[in-house]
Amino acid sequence: MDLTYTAEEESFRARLRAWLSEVLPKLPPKPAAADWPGRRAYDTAWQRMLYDAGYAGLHWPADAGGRGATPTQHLIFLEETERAGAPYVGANFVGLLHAGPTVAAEGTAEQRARWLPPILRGEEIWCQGFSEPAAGSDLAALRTKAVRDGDFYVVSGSKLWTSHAEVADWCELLVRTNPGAPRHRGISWLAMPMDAPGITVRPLRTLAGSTEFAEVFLDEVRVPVANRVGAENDGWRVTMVTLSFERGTAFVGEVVACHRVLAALARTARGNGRWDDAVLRRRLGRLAAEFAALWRLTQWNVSAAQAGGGVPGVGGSVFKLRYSHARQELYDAAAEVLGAGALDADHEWVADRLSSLSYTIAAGTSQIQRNIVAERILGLPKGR
Amino acid sequence: MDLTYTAEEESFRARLRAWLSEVLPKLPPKPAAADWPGRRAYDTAWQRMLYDAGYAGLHWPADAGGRGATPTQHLIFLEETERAGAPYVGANFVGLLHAGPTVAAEGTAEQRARWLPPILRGEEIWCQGFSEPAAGSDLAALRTKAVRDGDFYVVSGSKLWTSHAEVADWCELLVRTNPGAPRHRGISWLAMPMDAPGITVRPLRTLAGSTEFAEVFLDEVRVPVANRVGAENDGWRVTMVTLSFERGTAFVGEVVACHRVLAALARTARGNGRWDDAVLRRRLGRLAAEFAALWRLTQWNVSAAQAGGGVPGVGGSVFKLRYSHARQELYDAAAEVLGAGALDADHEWVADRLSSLSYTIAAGTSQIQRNIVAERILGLPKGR
Amino acid sequence: MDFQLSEDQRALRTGVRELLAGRFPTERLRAAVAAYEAAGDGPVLDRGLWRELAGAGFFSLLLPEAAGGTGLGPQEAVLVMEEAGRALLPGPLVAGVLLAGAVDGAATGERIAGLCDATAAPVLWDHPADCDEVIVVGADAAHRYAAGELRTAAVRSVDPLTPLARLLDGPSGAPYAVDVGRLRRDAALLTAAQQLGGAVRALEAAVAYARQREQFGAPIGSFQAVKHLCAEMLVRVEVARSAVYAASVTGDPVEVAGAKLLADEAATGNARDCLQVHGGTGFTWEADVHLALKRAWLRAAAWQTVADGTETLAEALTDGHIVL
Amino acid sequence: MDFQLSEDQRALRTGVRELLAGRFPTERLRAAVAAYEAAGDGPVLDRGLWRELAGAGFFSLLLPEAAGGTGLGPQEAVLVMEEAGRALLPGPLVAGVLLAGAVDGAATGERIAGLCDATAAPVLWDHPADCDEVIVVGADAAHRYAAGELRTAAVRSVDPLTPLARLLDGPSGAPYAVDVGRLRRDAALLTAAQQLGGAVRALEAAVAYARQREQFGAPIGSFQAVKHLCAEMLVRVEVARSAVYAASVTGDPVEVAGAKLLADEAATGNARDCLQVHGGTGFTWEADVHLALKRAWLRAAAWQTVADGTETLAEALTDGHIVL
Repeated sequence: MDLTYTAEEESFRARLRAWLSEVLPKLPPKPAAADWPGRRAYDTAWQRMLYDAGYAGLHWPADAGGRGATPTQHLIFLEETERAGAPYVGANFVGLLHAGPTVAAEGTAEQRARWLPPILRGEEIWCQGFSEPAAGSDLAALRTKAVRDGDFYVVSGSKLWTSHAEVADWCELLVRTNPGAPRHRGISWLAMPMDAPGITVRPLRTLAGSTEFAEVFLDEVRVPVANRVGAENDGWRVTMVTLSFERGTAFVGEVVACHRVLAALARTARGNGRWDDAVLRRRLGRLAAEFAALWRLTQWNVSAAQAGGGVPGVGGSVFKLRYSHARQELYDAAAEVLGAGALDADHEWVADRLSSLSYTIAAGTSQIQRNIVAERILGLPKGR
Repeated sequence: MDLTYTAEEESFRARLRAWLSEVLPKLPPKPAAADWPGRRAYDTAWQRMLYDAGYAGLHWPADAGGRGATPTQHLIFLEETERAGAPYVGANFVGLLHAGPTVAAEGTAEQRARWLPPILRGEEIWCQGFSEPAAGSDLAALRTKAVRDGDFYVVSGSKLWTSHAEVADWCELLVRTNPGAPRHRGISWLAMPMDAPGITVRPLRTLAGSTEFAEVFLDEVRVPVANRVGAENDGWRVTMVTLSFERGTAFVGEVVACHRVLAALARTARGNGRWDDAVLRRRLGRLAAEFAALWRLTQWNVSAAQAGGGVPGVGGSVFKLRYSHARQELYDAAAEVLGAGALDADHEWVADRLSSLSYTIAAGTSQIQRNIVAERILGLPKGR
Repeated sequence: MDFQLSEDQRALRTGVRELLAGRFPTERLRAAVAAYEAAGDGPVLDRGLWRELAGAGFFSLLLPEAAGGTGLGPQEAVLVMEEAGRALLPGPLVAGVLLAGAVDGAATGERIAGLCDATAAPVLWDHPADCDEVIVVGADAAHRYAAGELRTAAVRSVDPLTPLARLLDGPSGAPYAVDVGRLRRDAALLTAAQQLGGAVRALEAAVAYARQREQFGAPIGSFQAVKHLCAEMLVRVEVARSAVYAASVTGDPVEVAGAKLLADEAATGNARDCLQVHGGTGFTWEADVHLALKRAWLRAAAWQTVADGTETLAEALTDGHIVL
Repeated sequence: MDFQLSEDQRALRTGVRELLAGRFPTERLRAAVAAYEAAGDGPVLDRGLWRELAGAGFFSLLLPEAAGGTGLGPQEAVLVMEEAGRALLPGPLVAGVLLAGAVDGAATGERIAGLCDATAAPVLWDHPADCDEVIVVGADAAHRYAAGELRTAAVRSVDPLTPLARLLDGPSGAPYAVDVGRLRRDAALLTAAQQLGGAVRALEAAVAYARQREQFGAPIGSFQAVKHLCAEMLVRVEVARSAVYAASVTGDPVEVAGAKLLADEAATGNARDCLQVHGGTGFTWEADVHLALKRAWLRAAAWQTVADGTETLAEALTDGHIVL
């Protein structure tokens, strides 16, 4: 068990820090939250800077245009960019972290050549069309259908919780190509151009008041068969293979951010006198233990992935269960620190508190995660 | 909504108090916990005193030899006896609170005449033979079988968690009389004399180190058919009818006792300095709110029963869920008050802490209670 | 002892529930949200609705009949506030009930009075642009202000049905002669009653959704994980209800403290669990699930915090002040 | 960075696990319980087993090779203590490891040394009749006593594998020169490691029972209510494990404080949930489920309480002492 970084890792970190300290001060101001074209431009410009500096697709394999970095290097990258306050992956998220790796793993040579370089250079943005109104926790219940018509699929249905749909060039889309087959066996994965006729994007307002997501309505959208990745009706496997690429780095930036918020809570509480409340103070102390342990668990998972064993705990379900709960507790504690000030929606912590409400729901509710842990790790029987 | 007691209720309370203050000082010393014959003698002597003073079977209907008291009077009785430190119902529990009411409701005139008066006079003790090793939460899975042989049932099997089996005269026994019928339809209710040949009682040691319960092994025990209450194969209904007699008074004494313990915790914490710990102090304050509310909920349920509507929350499942959890929290708080002293098994609170571990398990686990609440009160679908 | 609703109380509850279902259905709830978002710092309350509520006796509950009131008591006020909480009815309702006898026109709904807890930090005033008058209540004394007399800073409220402003000055102006302890106790009790109603709303919404929403080929309410969340929501409601109703009967300040504590827990806990049962749907603005949570947060911060409530109760424990 | 067990560490863990499975199986566990119950205030430890453990290197883990030790470090000590905790091995193990270099015969198991935390109230000494020597550790200083030198009062221990006595006198006798802060830190770390092992034991027992026990026609482990209890038990284990292992690597006292806190939570929480999964069966003495809970309580009270741990961590938050 070694928690020190190798000389190579430390030199990677040092180069990255030097580069960040050089480029970050020159960044343009952040666009407003509702300015989607502005956000796209800002996020893709940052991706282009990463590309030019050799950091684009850090964790992608070299033969996909990436840098083939180790999970530890990826951890260092995410840790340092978060600490330095660098832009988030933002609009590049789906391309870099899901659609791109899917194409890299399962696409043909042509598909890789067409789609991967623009992602790395920040030229094309992807969004994700997986969830549907009736297919949330139960994703395999998806109904959006694709009917073959010559060299095209004709796609109709609707998708939910699609980020960046307004400004995306492509959508990685799960569709039902064989309604007669067992649920998991009739699904295909398509790359849908977002400028195709028949696509309507409706912003979806969240309880935080913002419109970070959209609904996407598909009315006989024609998608070339050549845009299918993997075999017809094999889309479920294609998607799951990619999801299993988790190398333990999914929450690196977020855990670093939580530590920063926690330290700020302590400072604020010292300042406004609430630190004298032993109940609140020890609650913050308890959270310090929690996030320290979650950082160590992150390092454990990253090391396991690096050793080739994959991430323990079925690709991070164990981590996500604890982290999502801890993050909600963090913002409940923030509300205690703020007192009545926690009713001010303009306070950053209040906005983040609202966002944190989704953590036990999005990307698999805690209930679903507990099923996964119990059945796939502990081997408890399926069924009830 | 009226929380004051009527003049009649107050006079009932005053008479009871006067009687208790007169008789309690004259009681003999309590027998040791392991002295079962002594405990039987002590408990039945107390029952005889209640009988002579007109308090026996307070809540039983008059035509069963009881006093036909209202639920409120029963609440007052339980509250005052607990406050005064009177003996617990002890060995008379099953007779007075379950087997007796079952016979009263479902027995023939002969059965009532035979079994009820000795219960009220403290002459005969009953125990309960319901649970089995493979039938705990799922009581209807019971396997103890009774085969008809002329005027007798020949009973073989084993029962678990039977209190006072060593000193009981009778056992209310659930047996399977029709193995071919659906689970709930092949069960009968028998009164088994505990001196019948073929009965072996083995004390069952609990995690608290005591032997409050026993296993009862039945090897071809002959029970007269005349001892069956209700029709053959109708025992499940017979038992459930009795269980539904809950009038909200099940935990009156326990809630009063919890209040007393809580006040003692506060006094002790003041004395040993732990009261200065705001975390512990507020935890005790929180528990004060909890037990005050549970007392009010008790009064609510008793009033509802008195108004004829039965106890809300499916006969107390709602109450039990909260109470059993609160009582465990109470003793966890006690451990905090005691500090390292919580490791001394001879301390009353430590022994009670161990006993309290059964509260979320016995008489229906919290998991089963939540199913009941969700399905029978909230109307959520059965099934998974 | 008869700790059950009387016939009249049952009828009152049913009447209020029906009144609110008719006068403040979901469309008007949403209109109220939109009004806040459109208002900037301006008024948002529907004065017509306010007068209708007054006409139905909402604000004259505690006024003696001689003063034009209904002559009812805290028990009835608590039942009405519970229903208001269940409907997520916006506005300074607690002030409406408690100041009906003190502020001209408050009982009839012609004028709107506000109450503001000055022991909070920061001091927040709800519905500042709607109030014609406001009583600012400190720990020991209260002061009375006409609208516009107070310097305030705008606050964007987390609850889109309750605009807020922050008071910039300490207490000054006309003293308002009142038993402050009693006023604070009553405000806490009526706030607790609204929290109870909010907890009921969240429970009902969760159960309705769990019955109807299907995943994995079955209603999600058939899965134990969802079932047990709902069961615990009901437990919170029933425990809080006993505490709030009993506190309305006894008026004991320690019992009120406990009731507020448990009602706050029920309201926030149930709103959180309701959101969890709704999954992604609950995270949308349109689903209205968030409104109960935000209102619960707002009310939990008013008139008694968890810290204050638990300290009050702890002190009572050693005082020998026995609620039971 | 390579935060995984090395080959040698894996082999050590397997070796210790197998050793304990052979030398301290369930029958010996039960014999140890019976020994305590029969002993009155007398000794209960199996000296033969103790020497066997010493022979396997249990107590010389942290001794340099020059001093006859294995020359291993805190990481290995933590792995061994985890396995000991998983086996519910009784005895003053922490003292055995930490005092092997200071007390003659401790490393070889010929003599048994004890450690006693004098900051607790009351001050409890475990295995008093078994120890040949004991170090009593206060907040700033430690004292050394031979067996029989200390006045004690008998205490009936809640943990039937760990006899206790209460110290009657304050610190006196021969001072023991040691870095007390370091000793306390190491004792907390090794105790945390045992708690981690206890949490693992409870998880394994719960899962095994949930797979095998049938009710309502199915293994209870197929019901979500049971499934989700077990899942959260695993989560507690994994989080505590990361914290304990990392603390053994860094030796940072704040990280040790966090590890002890999380391991205590995992051990007590898992033992409680294991009992709940077992239902009535778990409530019996014979099922052994209670042993893990009682031991968890005992260890949670030793070397760092929740209050002390959370205060240490809170202080570190404002000190800018960043663990991450």
